[in-house]
Amino acid sequence: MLQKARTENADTPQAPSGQLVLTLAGICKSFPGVRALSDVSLELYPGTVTALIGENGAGKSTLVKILTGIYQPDEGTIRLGGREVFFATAYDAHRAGITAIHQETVLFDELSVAENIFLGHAPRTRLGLIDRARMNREAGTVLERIGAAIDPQARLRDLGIASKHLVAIARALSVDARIVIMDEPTAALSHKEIEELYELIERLKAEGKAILFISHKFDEIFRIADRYTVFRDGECVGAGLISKTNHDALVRLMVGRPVGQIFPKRKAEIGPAVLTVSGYSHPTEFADIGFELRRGEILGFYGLVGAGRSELMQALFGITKPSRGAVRIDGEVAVIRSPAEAIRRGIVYVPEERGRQGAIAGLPIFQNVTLPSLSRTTRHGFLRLAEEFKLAREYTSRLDLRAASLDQDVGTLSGGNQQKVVIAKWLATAPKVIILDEPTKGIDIGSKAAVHAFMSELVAAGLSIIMVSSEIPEILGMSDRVIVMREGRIAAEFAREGLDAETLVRAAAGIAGEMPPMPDASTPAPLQGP
Amino acid sequence: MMRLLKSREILLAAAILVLLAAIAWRFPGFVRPANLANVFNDTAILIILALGQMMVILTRCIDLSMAANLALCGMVVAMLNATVPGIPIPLLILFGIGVGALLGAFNGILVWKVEIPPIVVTLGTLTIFRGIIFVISGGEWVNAHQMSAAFKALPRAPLLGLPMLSWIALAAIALMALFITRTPLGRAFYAVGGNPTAAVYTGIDVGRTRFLAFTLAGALAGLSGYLWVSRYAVAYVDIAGGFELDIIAACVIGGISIAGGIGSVGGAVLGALFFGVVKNALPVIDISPFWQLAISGSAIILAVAFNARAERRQGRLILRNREAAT
Amino acid sequence: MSETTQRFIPDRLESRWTSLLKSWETLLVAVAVFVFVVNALSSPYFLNAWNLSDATFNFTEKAMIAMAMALLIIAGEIDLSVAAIIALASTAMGLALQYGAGTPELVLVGLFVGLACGAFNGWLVTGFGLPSIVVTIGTMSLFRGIAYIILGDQAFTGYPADFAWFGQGYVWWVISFELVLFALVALFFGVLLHCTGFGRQVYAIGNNPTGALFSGVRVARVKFVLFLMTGLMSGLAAICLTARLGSTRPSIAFAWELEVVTMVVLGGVNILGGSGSIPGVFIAAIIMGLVTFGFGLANVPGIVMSIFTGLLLIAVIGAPILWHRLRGEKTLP
Amino acid sequence: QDNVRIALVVKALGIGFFEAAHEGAQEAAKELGNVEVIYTGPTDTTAEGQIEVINSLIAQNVDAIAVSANDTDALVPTLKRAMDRGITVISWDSGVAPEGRQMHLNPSSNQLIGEMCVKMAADHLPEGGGDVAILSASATHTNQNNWIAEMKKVLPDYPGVNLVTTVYGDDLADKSYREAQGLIQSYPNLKAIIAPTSVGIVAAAQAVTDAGKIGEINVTGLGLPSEMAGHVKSGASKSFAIWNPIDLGYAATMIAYNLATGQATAEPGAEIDMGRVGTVTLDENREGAMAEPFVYDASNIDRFKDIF
Ligand SMILES: Nc1ncnc2c1ncn2[C@@H]1O[C@H](COP(=O)(O)OP(=O)(O)OP(=O)(O)O)[C@@H](O)[C@H]1O
Ligand SMILES: Nc1ncnc2c1ncn2[C@@H]1O[C@H](COP(=O)(O)OP(=O)(O)OP(=O)(O)O)[C@@H](O)[C@H]1O
Ligand SMILES: [Mg+2]
Ligand SMILES: [Mg+2]
Repeated sequence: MLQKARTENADTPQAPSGQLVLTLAGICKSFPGVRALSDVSLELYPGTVTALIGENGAGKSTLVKILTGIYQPDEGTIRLGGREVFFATAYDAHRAGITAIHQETVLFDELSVAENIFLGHAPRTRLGLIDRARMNREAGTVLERIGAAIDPQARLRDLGIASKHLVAIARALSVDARIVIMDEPTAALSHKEIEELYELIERLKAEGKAILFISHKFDEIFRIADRYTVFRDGECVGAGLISKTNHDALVRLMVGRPVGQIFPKRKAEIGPAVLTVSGYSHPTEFADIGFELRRGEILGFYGLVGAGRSELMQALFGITKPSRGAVRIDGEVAVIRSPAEAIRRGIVYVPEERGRQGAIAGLPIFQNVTLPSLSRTTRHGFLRLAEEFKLAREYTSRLDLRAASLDQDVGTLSGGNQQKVVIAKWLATAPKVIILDEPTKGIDIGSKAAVHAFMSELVAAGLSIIMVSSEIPEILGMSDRVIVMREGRIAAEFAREGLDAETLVRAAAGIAGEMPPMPDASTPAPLQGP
Repeated sequence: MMRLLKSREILLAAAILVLLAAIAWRFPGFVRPANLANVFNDTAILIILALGQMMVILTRCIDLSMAANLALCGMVVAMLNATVPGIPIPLLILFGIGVGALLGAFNGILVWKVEIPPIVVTLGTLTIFRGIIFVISGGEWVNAHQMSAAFKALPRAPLLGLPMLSWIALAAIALMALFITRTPLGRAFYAVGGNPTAAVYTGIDVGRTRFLAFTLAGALAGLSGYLWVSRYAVAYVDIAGGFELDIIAACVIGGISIAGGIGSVGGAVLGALFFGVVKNALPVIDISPFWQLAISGSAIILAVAFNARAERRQGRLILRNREAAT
Repeated sequence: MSETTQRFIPDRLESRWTSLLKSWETLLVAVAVFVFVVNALSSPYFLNAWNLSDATFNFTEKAMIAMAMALLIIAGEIDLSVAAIIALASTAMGLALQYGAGTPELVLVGLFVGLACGAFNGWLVTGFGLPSIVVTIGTMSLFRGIAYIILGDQAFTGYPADFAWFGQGYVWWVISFELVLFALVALFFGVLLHCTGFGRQVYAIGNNPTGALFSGVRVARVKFVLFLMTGLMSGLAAICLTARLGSTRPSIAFAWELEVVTMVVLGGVNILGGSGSIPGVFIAAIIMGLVTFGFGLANVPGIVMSIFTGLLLIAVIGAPILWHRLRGEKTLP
Repeated sequence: QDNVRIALVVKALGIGFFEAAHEGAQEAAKELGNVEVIYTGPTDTTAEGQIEVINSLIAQNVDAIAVSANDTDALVPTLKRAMDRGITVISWDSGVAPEGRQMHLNPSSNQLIGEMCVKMAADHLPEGGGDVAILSASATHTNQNNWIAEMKKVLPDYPGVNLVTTVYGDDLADKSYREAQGLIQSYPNLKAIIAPTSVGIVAAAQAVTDAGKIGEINVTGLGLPSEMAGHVKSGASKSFAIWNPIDLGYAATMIAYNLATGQATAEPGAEIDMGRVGTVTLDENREGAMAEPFVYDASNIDRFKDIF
């Protein structure tokens, strides 16, 4: 049932000239107002990792959805091993041997880990009932294979975010597929898990699978991919062997222009403390947090996924209630009970979960942007549309948003462009302190540079930034100071000068360098809450 | 996690026991086994309907038309029995179930193929079904004397000390438990309600699953239709009027999340029983009938608040070594 | 290949008039005109100012509640206890009458009880984070139950003559007070929803409550206010209905909640929250009034009429979806 | 000559009793010749529903409205408006407050009905009397409440009858059934249930049958022969009473016709012709009674069960 090494068709990855597994030709797909894919072609070879890269909204995820039967192409053909196929549903694609780790989590909180992995293809008893024992056993095997220590009988909702991602990966690998698609699989994983994923990909390659790998992280593309295909604005603008290209060339293909400096940190004048936090604690999520943020400073927060950074930031923003501690803004004690109050005091938070906490799908772009600033765009409580469009245009154009119109539903934008709308929304409130939680997660390299440049601009203009990030280069490149959190506490604080990646990782993982236990509960969570 | 899963049902069972104890204090006769069996028998139809509604709610839908469906099926079998008394009762029951399934499928088709929100569909069919009863019956009642003896006897027939009605409910509970926990379709209900987008990605046809949930719920409503009219020995347009909200209340008291994806057969049954005990006990312990409505309303609110408390997420508990927290 | 990637993004793709023409409200107006014409052709009694005026009494009270309910449903909540609030408010007015209250006091009592019930619903929903559909199924029994406890098998009668004006009076010629009140209520809610920041927040909450919270919208407070307003409108409807009936029974306004919800949904409000408009609900109220009146003139039994209301609901909601489908615009999960 | 259009407005459509009344109205119409009967009513027994129906009748400018009201007071304003527009308004069966109608036709006098109910219960009590309970319809039904009041008035004349409680089944079969069940369990000494409602009496008889208490508890009250035939045969109900609903519909139509065509005026003391049923004399409240209730038992049930 599980993957046995299928040596019979395991061509060596260095010679992908073998039989094509999958050929896409002339694929077109339109959504109302958007041409997501036009005349796209793609080839996948056995035992080969093909990287698919492109800016946000280039059409990568759309292609994945077409390959997995979730969308149907308007035009074009899909050939599997030379035979033309049509996938009417996800089940068809699944049966044809295509499996995918999607960009969105495809999981069910109320079901057990094993059920999540085997939903739709669970082993049955002779009576046609689900064979639970076998299902749990096999789930255990798959999880082991990807090196995840997760109890197959645990309920998914009791797992941490990283473990959930591992379950999603296990789900994709639970079928004997010829083609494995990974849409930004490392976005939510920490250092250690990413390393394990790379090893897994190597093994899959050795087994002769064809792998389509989507990522915005260039370092990993160069590390694991053999071939590449670049999309720009729904078109295929280039393809070839990774070994025959380099970083700059790829970026140029992708963006259509050379990208400037990646971390254009400008020297900003560091002023007096704007935000002072002391003895800040929460009953269960973080304790004894104390730090100072100064005017014109970028303060980086590093930590492993689930270290409690987001919880802390959300408390500062008035979402969760802290139990103890004080916050001072410009030296004045501030009690922040709600986001509305935080905004009034000049603190804003760009959340990590874009879909749920950030963008408001269903509302047009301009209304998303003006939502926190309604007091400025209304007069006596009445809306003034012209003002709203003006404000929205001003900030979205600074972030180079790609959209058909300003009254387009935000939900129809690609992930990266949604993030731009969310950032624009906060900038429009003219804040003093911006908390950016994973600001460039899932953002393409061009926009990333734009966001970074923008951050520099902001601090130069006298704002202060707290940047939560799990990406070491970003932390190192952008921060003036770095605070490392571990298990809800501040583990270390570093100045930027002389800081290196290894120090950071060690601090985040625990001094001795040994890896801490996974911070999520794969063991049963205690019944009683606070 | 087994503990967590079970705790909600255990809490509810405890609440029911406390309730029974309180009633026993005022009226000891109420907790005699014979009377408790009676209460169960009285709640049997609500239980069957709650099981149907549970499936629908699990898929993040809602069926407001179940009571009207019941009434229509009840009228159809009663009229059939009155005009052709010779039809064997099992056949008649099957026919009722079939009609119910058909009506449920009509809801389901509108939800699946036309993608109208379920609450709107069933708000519409609720009135349509009632109207159809009026049209086919001409507004006339089918009374006890028009029904055949066998027709009325079945739910009352005792077997091992319990009436058939109770046995039918018990069988429905057992089959449903097996179906929900051990079949792919049963699990698909949870998937579809828990995360519909993800369900599409896993190859589950969300619409079709919902359609099946509605159809099965309709079938159960059809069964209840026969049980209802034979038990109360009368069929008319308004039977079980307003019952749709009772069914939903029972499910919600049983911890079935109205947002879909959460709930269990045990919960649905206990929720219905809770409701049944409250409704049955009031007249028995001689509380003024004018208090009934207010008391059952408060019970719903309390039960829901209680459930929500139990279900509230306890945070992520990042700080595990709390001794260091001081 | 073009060096500058700064693109211009237009405000809108189509003009506001085009989108208005394609809107739900246009469809509803067409349906309303159709129903009006059919009625006028099929009954000689239809085109009569007094009769049309009488017909408005059939829906004005429900429609007032529907206006507030529309906002509540757009915000992703629902209130099934509105009819029970009417019963409780009416009972409270009757009680006040027993203690010698005059017309102004009666009105105040009605409005206050409506507000209080709304506050109770709002408190349960926002304070405890309970799902409103369930909470209000509970309070529906509770509120009406209290009315039953107070009144039992009795009735309050003998409301003062000037109080009756709220339910039976005319402002000008055939234009009744209730109709004027309804128009004012509709205007108020229309402006509130479509022209103010508050209305914008209502839409935001309906589309994504978490996102709205993270955007600084005081979600709980907005929802609480919406429950208050729905309660207040129920209190207002209770005043009109009590004045119109001249008496209070605990069974007053029985089962109105589903009719109010039907009206709101027919008006194009998405039952799942996030979209809808007051003009839509306004026209839907009128359509329902016209349909009931038309069938009434033909002496069609109410229950047969309900078949058509049900079909109308499904058809009006389903038709545009099917139409989009046929044009190949597949909706995505 | 134009047809006289008489609207017979009932509490709710679909109730056997009112269907029978409709039959009587048709009979009267046929007899009178130039009468068109509009039989209508709301879907469920609410005052608001009846008001909607009456509004549309006013709009059609009918000649007369004869209504069996769901609420004594709530219909008054609407019916007043009907009278203002020149429509003859009478109530029958279940009345409207005097200012809302020209006259009211009681099926029988409330006093007679109340007495009859208690008498039927007392007749079949065992030696030494016993507990008796009332199972009524909705707490808001005028006529039910009047009858219960009359029953309570005559209780002192029947020392054996110990009235323990009144419960309400809302004219819903299941609720009435459950209420009856509650009575049986709460009052071990219960000997009779009086249900002055056709829905309640059937449900109570069924509950007694299911509890195996036939012979022990007697169900009586007001019911329809067609619906009660089985229970009389089984012994769950020894006897029950009802007036003839066909006659009632017939009489109401006759009166409405006579008033609408000016052949009679509704004023205290007036005698109004009701065709084959006789004449009715109005009291100072402009109310009159049609006839005495008729008692049905095993001896005569078969004759009537197919009629209504
Ligand atoms: N359901 C949809 N309805 C309308 N437009 C859509 C839909 N899904 C995608 N699009 C549009 O199609 C284009 C391609 O989106 P897609 O999600 O494939 O981008 P992507 O390359 O995966 O971007 P990212 O790197 O941000 O994930 C975008 O312009 C997006 O707005
Ligand atoms: N077990 C979980 N279930 C649901 N959501 C989770 C879980 N774990 C983490 N999350 C979500 O992921 C986010 C990360 O939470 P947290 O603040 O604890 O970690 P962090 O240190 O910020 O890590 P990171 O931001 O890198 O994920 C939170 O917003 C939280 O909602
Ligand atoms: Mg993507
Ligand atoms: Mg985080």
